[in-house]
Amino acid sequence: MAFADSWIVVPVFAPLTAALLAFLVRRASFFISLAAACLSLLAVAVLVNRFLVNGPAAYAVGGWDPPLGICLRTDGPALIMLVLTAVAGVGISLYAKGYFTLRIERPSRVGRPERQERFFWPLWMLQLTGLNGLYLSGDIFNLYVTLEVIGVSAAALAALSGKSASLIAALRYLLVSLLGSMSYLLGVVFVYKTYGVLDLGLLQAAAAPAPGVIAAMALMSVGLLLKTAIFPMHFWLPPAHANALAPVSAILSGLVVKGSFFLLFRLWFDIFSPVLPAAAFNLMGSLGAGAIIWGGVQVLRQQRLKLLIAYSTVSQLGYLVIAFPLAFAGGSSQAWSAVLFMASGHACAKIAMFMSAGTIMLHAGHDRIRDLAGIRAYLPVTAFAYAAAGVNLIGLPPSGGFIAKWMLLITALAGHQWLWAVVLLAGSFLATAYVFRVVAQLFVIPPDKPVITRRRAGLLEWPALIMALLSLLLGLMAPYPLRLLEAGQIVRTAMTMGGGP
Amino acid sequence: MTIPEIIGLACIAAGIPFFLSGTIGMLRFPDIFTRLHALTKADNVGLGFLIIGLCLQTDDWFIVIKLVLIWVLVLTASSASCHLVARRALQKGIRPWTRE
Amino acid sequence: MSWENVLIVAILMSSFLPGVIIFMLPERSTALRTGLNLFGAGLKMALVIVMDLAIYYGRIFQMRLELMEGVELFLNADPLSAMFATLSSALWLLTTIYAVGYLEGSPNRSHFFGYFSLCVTVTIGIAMAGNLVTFLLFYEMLTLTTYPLIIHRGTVESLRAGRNYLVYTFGGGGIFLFAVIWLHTLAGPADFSAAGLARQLVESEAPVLRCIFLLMIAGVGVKAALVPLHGWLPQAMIAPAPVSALLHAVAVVKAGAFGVTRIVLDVFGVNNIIELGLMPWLIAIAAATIIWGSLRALQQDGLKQRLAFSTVSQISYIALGVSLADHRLALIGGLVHLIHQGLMKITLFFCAGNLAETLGIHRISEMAGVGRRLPLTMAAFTVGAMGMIGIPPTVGFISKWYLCLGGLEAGNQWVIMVLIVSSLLNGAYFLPVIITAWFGKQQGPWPQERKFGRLETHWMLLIPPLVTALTVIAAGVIANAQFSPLTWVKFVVQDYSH
Amino acid sequence: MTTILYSVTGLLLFVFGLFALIVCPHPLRKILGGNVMSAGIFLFLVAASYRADTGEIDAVPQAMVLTGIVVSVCITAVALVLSTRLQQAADQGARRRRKRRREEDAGE
Amino acid sequence: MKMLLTGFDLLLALTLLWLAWQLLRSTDIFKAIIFFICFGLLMSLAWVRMHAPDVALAEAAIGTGLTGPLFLAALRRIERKAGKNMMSEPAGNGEETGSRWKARNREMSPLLWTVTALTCCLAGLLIWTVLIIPRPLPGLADQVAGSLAESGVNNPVTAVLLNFRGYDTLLEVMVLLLGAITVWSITHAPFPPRVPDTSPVQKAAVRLLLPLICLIGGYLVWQGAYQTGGAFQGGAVLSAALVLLLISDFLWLPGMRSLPLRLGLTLGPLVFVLLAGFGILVEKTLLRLPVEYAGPLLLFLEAACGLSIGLTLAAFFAGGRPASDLRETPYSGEAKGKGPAES
Repeated sequence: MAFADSWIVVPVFAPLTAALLAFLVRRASFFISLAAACLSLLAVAVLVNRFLVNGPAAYAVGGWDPPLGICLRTDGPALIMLVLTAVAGVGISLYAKGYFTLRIERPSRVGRPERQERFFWPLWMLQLTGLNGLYLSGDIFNLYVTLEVIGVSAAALAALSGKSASLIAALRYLLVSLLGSMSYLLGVVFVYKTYGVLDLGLLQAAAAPAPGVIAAMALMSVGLLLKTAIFPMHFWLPPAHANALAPVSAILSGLVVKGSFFLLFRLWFDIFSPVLPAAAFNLMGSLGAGAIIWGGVQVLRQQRLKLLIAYSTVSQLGYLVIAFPLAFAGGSSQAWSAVLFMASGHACAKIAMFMSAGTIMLHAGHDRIRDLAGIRAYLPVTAFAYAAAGVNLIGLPPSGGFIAKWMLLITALAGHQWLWAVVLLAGSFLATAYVFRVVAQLFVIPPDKPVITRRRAGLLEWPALIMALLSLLLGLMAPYPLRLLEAGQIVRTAMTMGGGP
Repeated sequence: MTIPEIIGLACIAAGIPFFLSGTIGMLRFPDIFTRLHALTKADNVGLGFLIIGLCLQTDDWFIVIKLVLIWVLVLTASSASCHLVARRALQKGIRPWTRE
Repeated sequence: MSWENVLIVAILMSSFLPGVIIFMLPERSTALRTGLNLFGAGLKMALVIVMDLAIYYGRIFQMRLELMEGVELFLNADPLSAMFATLSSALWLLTTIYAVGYLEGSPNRSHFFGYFSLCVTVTIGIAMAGNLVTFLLFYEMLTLTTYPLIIHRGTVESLRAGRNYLVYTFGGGGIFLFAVIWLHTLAGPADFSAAGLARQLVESEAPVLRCIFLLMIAGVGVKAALVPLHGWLPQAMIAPAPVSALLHAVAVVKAGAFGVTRIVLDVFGVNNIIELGLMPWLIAIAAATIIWGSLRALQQDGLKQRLAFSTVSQISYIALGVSLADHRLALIGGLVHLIHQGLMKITLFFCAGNLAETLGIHRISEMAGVGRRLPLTMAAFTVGAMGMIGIPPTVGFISKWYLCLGGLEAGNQWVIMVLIVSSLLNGAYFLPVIITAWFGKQQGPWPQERKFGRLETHWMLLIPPLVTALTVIAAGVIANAQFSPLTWVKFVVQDYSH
Repeated sequence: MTTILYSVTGLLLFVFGLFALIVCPHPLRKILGGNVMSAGIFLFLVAASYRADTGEIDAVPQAMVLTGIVVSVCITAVALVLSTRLQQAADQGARRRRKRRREEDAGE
Repeated sequence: MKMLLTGFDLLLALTLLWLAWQLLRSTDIFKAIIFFICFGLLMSLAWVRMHAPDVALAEAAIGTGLTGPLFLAALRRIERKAGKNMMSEPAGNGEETGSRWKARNREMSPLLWTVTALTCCLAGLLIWTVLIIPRPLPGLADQVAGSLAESGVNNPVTAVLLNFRGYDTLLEVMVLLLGAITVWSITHAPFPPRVPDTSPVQKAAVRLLLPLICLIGGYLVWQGAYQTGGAFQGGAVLSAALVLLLISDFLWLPGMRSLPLRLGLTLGPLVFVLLAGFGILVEKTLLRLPVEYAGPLLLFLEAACGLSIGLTLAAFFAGGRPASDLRETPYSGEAKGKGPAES
């Protein structure tokens, strides 16, 4: 194993060590975390071009080959999610620094912002470790442990704000994620009982229809759906995301939800796709449709900005799940790119939206949508970031969301699945309604409102704008990530067994 | 079945009635103090017999030392906790049962 | 990257970059902002004229950007797109001058002019779109850039008008997207070409194609203000005058009409549509819109509302011309009306803006005797109105003349009846305005009179309408000259005559 | 025989814990249910790999169970501290509200 | 003999299920916790029956030895604040979540019926699936036995835990540290303001037992390499010693400085990460230990992990961060010495 092979380990170990050091050395915690985020971004870049050169790689940790040891794998989809997490990681870290410095200058309760910042950095770094670990890992039980790391740190981050509403939401979130991991673990036990093997590659090779597998897949899917808050099991998401601190809700909505969804998608399409009946895919599709419609309607009823964005997450997650029946009917490579494109586009847009919502909260002191008129006067960059992110959510042309919706609609119409196509369209109409409802308030400056001179909020506004423009940029240079996926697609079929050293 | 093993089995058998009496005492006695009394006394003696029986059955000295250590620890732990429970009961104002 | 590619990108960038820079400018730097605007407009005008000459002599201008494996962003300057591009860049130059004068002293101007230039970039993009996907991309971006302009005033009515505008345009956009993707799955990625769809596809999938065509017309019809979908146009009159001038003469409505032309001529191909039996549908819709627009215009007392409804009916002349595309003369009439209607309508809106800005007049009943107070503006208004009615020396007469010839050639009495009735209706709702303006007696003082020294109004508000009024007459008189709109349209129609 | 017996017991424990987690309102009892659930799953896991005939033990499930026990103790601890803090915050809220109401009465 | 064992299994299984059912039905939370502790002890008995001594020790030490006191401490803290009744309805800020915490009476509302029906059919389905699964495939036992020699330890469970699946254990130790950080981030350690007079017997017992418990903990950690034992079980026993300290209210405990505590907490993961780095430097693969030094290295790792696990579990019992944690904040001067006021 050449030394250069070890780059695959850096995305997990850099944030891990940063978490330890940030917990120990309190004053330098921001710089340690930023360094770790940039280092993992660099590592992911190295991994991407190594992937383009010689295809998916496998790395047996501790030198033991998969049936016994655990091996880390990089293939197309995993790399896209890693790039997304790394980029979002740097963005959120910068925003969080600006957010906390402003909060500490004007604390609402003495001593609380210091506590929040003190514990934000180690928890955020552990969250990154969990996410990168999940995308890289190739072992089912190891995925369970990473899910736990993500779940507990997400609940801890949600409880950081200290209000009693966020504590209730965090406790409910923790119990729901406990329930989800338990049912996932029971699924792992069923898989181990029927196949006797834990490694994903070996499972994919041995995937033969057996009664145990159906039970395992059902349990795992229910667990992961619970953690991804898909329609019927989404009750815990809005309070948790709305009452958390702004950088925390950006992390929860943008990255945490995507982690468990990615695992769900990998199980359904990469490992157990030959085993699953068509009815299961249509069931998932109906869940997604329910999420889009119900979430969209709920969003229109919200009066608070952060609750609105949280409910829009519930609705947008429906898009990710509705792609299951489409992929099953049409070619699955098209669905891979559509879903992951939608996921990364949505993640950037949602992070930008929550960041701008946080900035607005800090400046206006409240987030009631009705009295947000004329924010553009003194927060022009934030208002524009929110609008650009909204464009991506609706799926208007320049954005990544448009490309993803285009691919979904193409597979739907090619496969003559009218129902899903109509739901997709209805979803984008609902999205238009709730995005422009807020944009109209932000952009219109009532004649009598005085134009206040610009306030100094550098670190708060620019990360939001960068993330929003990223989601738009995804639309323009779509071929590059797609080629990454195609490369993964072709080479995976030729991947050797176990991929040992 | 060698001689020590037979004697060991006999000792274990001898320990069982003590455990039984401890449990019956715990169920039948009227108040907390008498129950504590029954439990700590009977179980410790029963445990002693049990430990002796087990020691006889093994030939590895290290295990014998560990068994005796277990017995000493259980003795200290149960007596200390019995005292603490009784003390807390008195603080909470539970008066011992008197036959009137 | 030959100089042709550079030219196309330069045309787009010449208004995009100033727009982005203007966003960054603080409010007080008006001189820099106006300079940037005018420089951008002038540069774009020059580049477009250079492109027209090159196209006239047969050069090809193309630019491709690969979006996905089956889909690419394709900019292609064929004669039809050059025509629309020239019209929009010329009128944008004039409207910028007018807007600078109109918005003097009002707040949030860098925000306004930023979106103003973005809007024209998108219109040029629509003009030069080479395939259906690019057209769709720019079509939906047009809504994004025009929405802030409509709600610029910030009043409650402008918010309601904006919401209404969004409902209509995003509804249409969604349907158009659905139809485009459906066609994409059937016919695969196809650029605009005169031949249109493959013959065997039309036979095999006739019912589906009919459905797709109707959906597409509905999607594009929202912006082209065809009858059932025109509700947003009158309400969007709340926006400031330069916005309604640009939107209703050049950008939004023309994009819709241009979309109808592209779909009929380049996507489906004229023969396929006739074979599918969809022509009568298109004619019926166009005729209904013409009549309905004129009737509604009669009832309006607000000057800008009346002009809006007259736009609704005038745009359908283009749709009428295109629906008779198998007869060369009718097609020429339809396409040339695309330019003529732009010139006439923008003159009328400039004059309406002048009346509102200098005298605070919004209703026709208040216009009695305004001719004496604003002689030059009312002269331009009269020339525009004459053009609308179709009186000989103006361009309006030429396009109606060719439309009638086309109708006769097609032997379709319906079309001729519609043209005659609509001309009469045009006269019915324009002439009273002119009469009250010139011969009516002024009752009481003007609502908010503003003095501008010796000229009747601010010079920047006066020059654009006069220039456009002169072009209305000039293009009418020297219609057969080397570079008049009519000859250019004949050059365009050569590709489609077979 | 023992494998089936313990597997069935494990699954029943899982279902009991699930029922408790969903139904009981008190957070402490929910966390108890969670622990019972995890105990059930681990019982089922080790029962799955128990070789009655050969008697040799398969170490991997046992390592998994060890990791599982440690993780579930960590989640239990976090959940307990969270519910304690929740109760404390609720009391502070109630006390503040009572004080404000007392000030209003004093104010009139 | 076989009949006796199956009889014992049946009895054990039934008692486990009965205890779990009591756990649900009992009205008083305290009784439920006591049932849970008995349930844990019987579970460790079941593990012994399944030839899994490591797991039995872990279940006894962590599963009941520590979780029981955690629940009892949490119950005391909740009841001390909310008066004697069950969790009083927190006068939440009007949100609908507040009312759901109220203890609903036990009558079987229709919702309850549906939930019970669903769980019963779920149980039926699962058991039916288990019954029809054919002969289970052989697990990874032979691979483990095959490469046990190079793993440096001869207890297969520790070999799997620390060497073959070392990455799992690293993440798991991180989860423990994450738990500790979360507990610290939520609130201050709620030491009771006035020190209750602990009885002399307790002080004497603690002073006597403490060194012995530490010795046994160390022995367990050391023994892990050969027979049952290891970092987790040893760490749990160590935490028992610390919990005894916390209970008997030694005056110097609330004033503990936070830096040594933090160092202790992060010791285990730090050593693990260093070992991983060492693996990359020497053997060019993460976490790969040179075969000849594997034994001592693993022992050193186990000792470090044992210590930090002990401290983490004690931090769980303490239920919050030490008072001095945020005191060294440089730039919020007025935050000095405010203690739990803000929490």
